[in-house]
Amino acid sequence: MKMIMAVIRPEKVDDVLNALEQNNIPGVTITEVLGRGEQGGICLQYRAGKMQVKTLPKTKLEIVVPDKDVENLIKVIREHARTGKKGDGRIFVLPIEAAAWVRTDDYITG
Amino acid sequence: MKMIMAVIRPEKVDDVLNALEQNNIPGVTITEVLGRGEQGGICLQYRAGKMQVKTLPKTKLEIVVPDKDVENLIKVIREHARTGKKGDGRIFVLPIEAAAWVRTDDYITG
Amino acid sequence: MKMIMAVIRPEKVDDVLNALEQNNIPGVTITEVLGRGEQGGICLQYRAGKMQVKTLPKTKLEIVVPDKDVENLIKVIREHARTGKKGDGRIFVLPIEAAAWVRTDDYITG
Amino acid sequence: MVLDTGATAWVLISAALVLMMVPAVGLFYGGMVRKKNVISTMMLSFVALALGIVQWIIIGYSLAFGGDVGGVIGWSLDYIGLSGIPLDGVTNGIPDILFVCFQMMFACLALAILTSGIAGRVKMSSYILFGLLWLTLVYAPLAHWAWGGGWAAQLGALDFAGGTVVHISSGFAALALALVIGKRIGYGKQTFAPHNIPMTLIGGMFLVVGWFGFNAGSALAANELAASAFLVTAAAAATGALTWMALSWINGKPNSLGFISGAIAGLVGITPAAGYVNVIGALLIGVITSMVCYTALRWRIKKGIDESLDAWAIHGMGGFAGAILTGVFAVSAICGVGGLIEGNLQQFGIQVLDAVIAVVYSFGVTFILGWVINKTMGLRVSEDEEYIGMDLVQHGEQQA
Amino acid sequence: MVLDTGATAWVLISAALVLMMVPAVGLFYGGMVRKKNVISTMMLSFVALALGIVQWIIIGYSLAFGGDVGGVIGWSLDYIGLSGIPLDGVTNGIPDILFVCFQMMFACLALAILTSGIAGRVKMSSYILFGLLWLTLVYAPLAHWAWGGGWAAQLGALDFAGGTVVHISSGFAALALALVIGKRIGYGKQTFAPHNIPMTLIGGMFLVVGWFGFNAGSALAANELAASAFLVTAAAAATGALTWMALSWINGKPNSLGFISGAIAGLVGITPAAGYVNVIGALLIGVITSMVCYTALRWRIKKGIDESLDAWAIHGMGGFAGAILTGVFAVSAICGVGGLIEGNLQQFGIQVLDAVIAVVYSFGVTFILGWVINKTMGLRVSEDEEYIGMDLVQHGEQQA
Amino acid sequence: MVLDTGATAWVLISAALVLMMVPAVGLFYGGMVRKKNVISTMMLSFVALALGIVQWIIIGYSLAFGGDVGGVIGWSLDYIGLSGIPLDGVTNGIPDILFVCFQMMFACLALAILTSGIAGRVKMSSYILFGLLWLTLVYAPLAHWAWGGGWAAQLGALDFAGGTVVHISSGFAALALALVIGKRIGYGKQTFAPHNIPMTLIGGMFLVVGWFGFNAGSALAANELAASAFLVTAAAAATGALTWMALSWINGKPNSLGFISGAIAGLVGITPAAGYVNVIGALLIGVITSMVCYTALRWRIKKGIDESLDAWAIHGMGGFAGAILTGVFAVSAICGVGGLIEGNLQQFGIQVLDAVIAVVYSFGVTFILGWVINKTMGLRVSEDEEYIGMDLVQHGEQQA
Ligand SMILES: Nc1ncnc2c1ncn2[C@@H]1O[C@H](COP(=O)(O)OP(=O)(O)O)[C@@H](O)[C@H]1O
Ligand SMILES: Nc1ncnc2c1ncn2[C@@H]1O[C@H](COP(=O)(O)OP(=O)(O)O)[C@@H](O)[C@H]1O
Ligand SMILES: Nc1ncnc2c1ncn2[C@@H]1O[C@H](COP(=O)(O)OP(=O)(O)O)[C@@H](O)[C@H]1O
Repeated sequence: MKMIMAVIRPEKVDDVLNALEQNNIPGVTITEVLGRGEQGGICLQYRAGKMQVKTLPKTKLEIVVPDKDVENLIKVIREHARTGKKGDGRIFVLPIEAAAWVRTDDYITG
Repeated sequence: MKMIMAVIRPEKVDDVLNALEQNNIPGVTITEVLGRGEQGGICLQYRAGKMQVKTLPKTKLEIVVPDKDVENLIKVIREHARTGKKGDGRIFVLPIEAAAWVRTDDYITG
Repeated sequence: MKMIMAVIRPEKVDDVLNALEQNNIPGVTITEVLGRGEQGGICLQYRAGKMQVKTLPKTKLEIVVPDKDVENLIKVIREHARTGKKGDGRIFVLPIEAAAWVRTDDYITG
Repeated sequence: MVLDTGATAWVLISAALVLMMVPAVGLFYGGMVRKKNVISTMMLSFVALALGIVQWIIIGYSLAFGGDVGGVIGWSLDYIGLSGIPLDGVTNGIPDILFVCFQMMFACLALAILTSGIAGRVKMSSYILFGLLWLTLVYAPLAHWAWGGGWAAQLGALDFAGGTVVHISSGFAALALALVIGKRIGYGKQTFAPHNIPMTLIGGMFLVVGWFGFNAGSALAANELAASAFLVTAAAAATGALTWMALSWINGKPNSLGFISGAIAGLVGITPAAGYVNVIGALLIGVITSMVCYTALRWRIKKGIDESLDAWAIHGMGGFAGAILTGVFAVSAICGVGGLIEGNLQQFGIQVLDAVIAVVYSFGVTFILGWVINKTMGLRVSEDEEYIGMDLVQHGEQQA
Repeated sequence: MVLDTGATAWVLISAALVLMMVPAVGLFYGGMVRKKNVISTMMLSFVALALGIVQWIIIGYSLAFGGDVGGVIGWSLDYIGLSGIPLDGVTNGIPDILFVCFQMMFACLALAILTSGIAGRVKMSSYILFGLLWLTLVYAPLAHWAWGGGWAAQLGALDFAGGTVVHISSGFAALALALVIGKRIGYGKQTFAPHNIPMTLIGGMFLVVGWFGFNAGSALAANELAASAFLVTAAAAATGALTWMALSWINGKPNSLGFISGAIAGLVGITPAAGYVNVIGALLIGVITSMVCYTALRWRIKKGIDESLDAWAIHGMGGFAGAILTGVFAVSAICGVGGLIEGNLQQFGIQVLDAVIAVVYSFGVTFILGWVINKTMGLRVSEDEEYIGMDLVQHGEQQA
Repeated sequence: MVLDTGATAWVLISAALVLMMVPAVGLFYGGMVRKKNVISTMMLSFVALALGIVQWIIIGYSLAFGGDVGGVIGWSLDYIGLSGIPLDGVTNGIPDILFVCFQMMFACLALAILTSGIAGRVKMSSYILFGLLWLTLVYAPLAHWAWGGGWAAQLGALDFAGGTVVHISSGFAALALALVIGKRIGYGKQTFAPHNIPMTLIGGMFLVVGWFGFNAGSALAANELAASAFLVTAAAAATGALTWMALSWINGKPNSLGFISGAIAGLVGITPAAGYVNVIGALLIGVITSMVCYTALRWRIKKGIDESLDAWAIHGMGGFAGAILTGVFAVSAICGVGGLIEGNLQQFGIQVLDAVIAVVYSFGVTFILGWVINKTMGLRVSEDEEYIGMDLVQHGEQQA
């Protein structure tokens, strides 16, 4: 198994989630994050002070799938999260050694 | 070392945390997430519009432990997070190559 | 590639982010988390009830870099996140098998 | 009768202040529940406002302030729909219609307070039905007894701004309903940490502000009595808050929820007394009521009763303490009737009697009413739905 | 003329209540936008308050309440900067200066409401220019027509508290601006879920509370009329809320945003009628206006028009419905003029005419004004900036 | 003396509005601190309200408004515990007891404002002791000087609503305390970004609303003067906000915290002048005070002084500017005394003198008081505790 960690635009999340479901990949864990890629910095300002901030709100999806589904999964995410502008996001693939259920005693490896 | 990533019911977090401590596994990082498993969709509605949303609040625990503790850790989580109903959650095991401390220069691998 | 997952003090995040940029490591994903390390428990209290809580707000940084940058990255984080007190945080190194972009069709492995 | 524009202005704004308290209860409660139930908990109070207004116009006012029927209820056909209240009617300087409005808000508030006992598990449809019936069967009679010429008024029971009518009634109703509907799943086993304490503090802030309309507005005039009610209200809120803070400090830490709970306890305690006691009495009422409520709250937790947001401990027991303390600290120089400290045992007895009967009536009728609705249409959502959370299940909404 | 201190007290606090509504609109709207735009959305209302005050002092009051010029506009040189208004001038019991203040808040509120159509994409600089011009070219004339002795007043059109002046004007202006500025990027394709519903509920709570100053304060006196306006306002808010809840329940779930939207719809509907109808009329106005607004909102969504926070559906269409319903339910026993139900077809016609002209004028002039500003300095931020969010781009701030 | 019900109604609601400002300060400040300190920061203001009420009843009122002792302090034994104030005493149309209540809220507010200097690091127990002593040693004398017949009043210094008494006193006290307690750990090195800007905007909104009770209520009557105070308050708030917005725009972006800070700066500036200037003067006072405060705030940041939430820059320096500007813009047609623009150099001199002495007194006594408490029981929590956060450490609570 692999875990796909995708950091995408918050506006695109629903689109991606629907697409995943239609592709029979229902399981997903979603986290609101702040991210910085190659994009330039933005200047924050409070009352009369100033500070540089360079992070923007993003949404992180973590999806565990069998190895064979990885390719298709990345394709689906790209299709539905892409706008073609800077800030579209990144996808990382992590190895997963085992997966278990809490409700049952199921436990699968590999 | 392994990282155990467990996604469980928010209501069960305190129980699990206490149990972990009693099992001498104090270290943990906790994130509020939204999750979707095999459960069906729920329909959100704003003013007079409608939209399908299928994610529910969950809590993600990330716990790094030596390889030998993995089995017991999963057992403890299951014991304290299980209700027997849909939505109890998932546990994933990820490999960790190294762990370091910020306060000291300690660095361990494997 | 590796993913560096660092859990540090919220107050130190800006420092670390600036330092990373100066070291040409702009990409980072940031999550607000609660954490528990070896530190003792704190007692929460609501109205007249009581409960033990042992987690404190931390910030988690996830940074994907080529293998060769890992060492330097850890050094930089340590330098800018260290106060020398309990609670400074932890750094974990995870393997990454592949990285993709959403905006383009780039895909790199290893 | 001649209109007093100053009194009218003051009661107008007081009515708006009491109105503000109704959603403020929702805010106050909303911060204390889990995140998955915050919208739903706020809605219980918001809906109470809408239901209360409609019920009051249609029948509530008639039952509470219509012609007395045997000391137990009011009834005037021409009050139904408020049709028979003349636009230019004026009593004691304020328009009759304004009195209707002011009283209307009290009914709404009482209903909002009692949602403490059912938050996080009640079905909206059952709540709506329950609310309408509760206002009719419990609130309206109690209002009639105290202020509409019922037996308590005839007996001379003192309840300046609604310690019995609003707080005992809603607090004990919350307890009764909590017993009928049962504990939230996992209560006692899981954590039920408040998800947003600042929200509760903001709600508490507007409850406190609104209370000055509640108490000083109950003078129904802009005069020395209103000013005195204002002063004693502030005094009791302050000592109530500081007392609870001290108690929680002794037992741990001076937490903010305790502080604001103490303020509200003090306010509940001074409510029935606001027009009858002096500032020293008020300071003491704040202290004593806060101690009573603190003790009640700890007892409730120890007993494992899931009266979830402590309307019983604070409003119910605080109202009970306040009603009796009114009979202790009443000053004849202010209101013509002295309390126990002036040796007036009789007034003290009347106060105790009034409070006890209100407790029994509100608890009993609410219990039966809740029980019947529970048996017929069901008060509670399913277990699955409760797990998912009321916001999503009942309202299709979610707080991120 | 002799000062009535009670009336003065009531109008003073009413002015403060209406002032409170202006930032409350910001809160109400702020909860409904995405998190990256919450500060910016609140700021649009906050800035409206500051702009409106300055504009009103300098020229707005003169245009609205100066000497009538041909029925279409006011003008009094000595009202410029309010220099010629005597400190001790008193009219109908309240200081002239207080009337200026009370009316000032209405102008600010109208500007805040219309930001619904441009939230999440408007450039702050263009908004400021637009705001000043809109108050001058759209709001001031409408206020003059209804209350400053303009043609509508001469014709006998009834608008007690600003259904036409505040709600039709701002609601249809929001629609016009939304059409000029265009949809938010991704509208109809992505989710635009409200980021903080409790924030919207809190904003709504203060809108509701403030509305009692708005409507009952418009009596400009603390008397039976103010009390009656208070009562009918509560009645319409309640039935408006319950009606929307019922409608959304039939079509899905009784969501809280619908409930509060319905309350506001009811309040908008009763605004022009508050001094002219009885409580039965008010209950019906709440029901009908809520249905109208609900239908309008669904129609807007179906049409894919991004009038983002529904000022048009609720304030525009609600104000339109209210203006006409005033002509239906007016009771001659209350205000000397009866409506359609008393067989007064003429008043009904006047109301329709007044509402239609206000719609056309506000929509038309706003559209042109927005179009010109859009063509010259540009109304909208760049696409990149819109993606990043207005809070960061316009204000350099961020809500975590 | 005969009671004026209109004036009484207005001062009653004004007292409630000022009361509302006290927790609103907590909200305003609470949004600007880090998340781990939000509850604690709110609590400082909430506790200020409770402490202030009790202190005022027991001794504060006597010290401020008791019989004058040598121009420096008041003292009337029968004001202790308010025992000697007759329930039916009426002065200038309002009940004496109401005057007590109204003034009480000012004391609470001043204490809340000064917590700016110690937020995020003060020990609750030390704060409570400090608060009681500060109200007694600093606030009460200043109130006596200006309004209780002390030397400033005898000299003819003008302070309509408390520019000197409330704002200079609390602002400079905040500075003194900040210097005594020292910077927060990491100040200047780490980020101290506001954790919740909308919360601060909401707090600001209620400060602005409450200010109309503060200023227009200080007329202690519902008349032309109150109306005028209302108008000039709105005017100065508006230009204050717009000026700060312009300044921050020139130097970067028009941020919302700057906008609301400017509004408050304008309000502080107009506070001492509200009963003495006309609308043109008010517009200018808003502009000038906002510029003064903006400059002071930037200077403070540059100097690295951790007066954390800028009570000094905004209330202290704004109050100072306002006191002097009152001596510039006072209009004899309004209040019988002209300012510098009418050539009255003497009044200008009195204003400067009054302001300077207030600055010196408040800063000096607060510094000594803080220093003594710091040396004895310690003002500050331990470094570890500060790291963990005040909410957990002091209150055992946490905002998720
Ligand atoms: N090297 C990296 N490690 C971890 N997260 C990254 C990395 N690079 C990018 N990200 C995440 O992906 C998001 C999108 O990155 P990118 O597409 O470069 O967009 P942008 O630079 O415009 O934000 C970032 O905001 C960040 O959260
Ligand atoms: N394949 C997966 N990848 C990532 N997270 C998952 C996956 N499957 C489940 N999860 C996480 O586990 C949670 C619980 O899943 P599950 O027990 O199936 O419950 P349910 O479907 O009732 O939510 C989900 O909400 C989600 O956060
Ligand atoms: N074994 C672990 N697994 C996952 N996260 C950990 C582990 N140990 C520590 N952490 C994270 O690192 C943070 C800092 O840990 P540590 O430096 O021990 O500080 P402290 O115990 O004072 O919080 C913790 O709050 C937690 O989020």
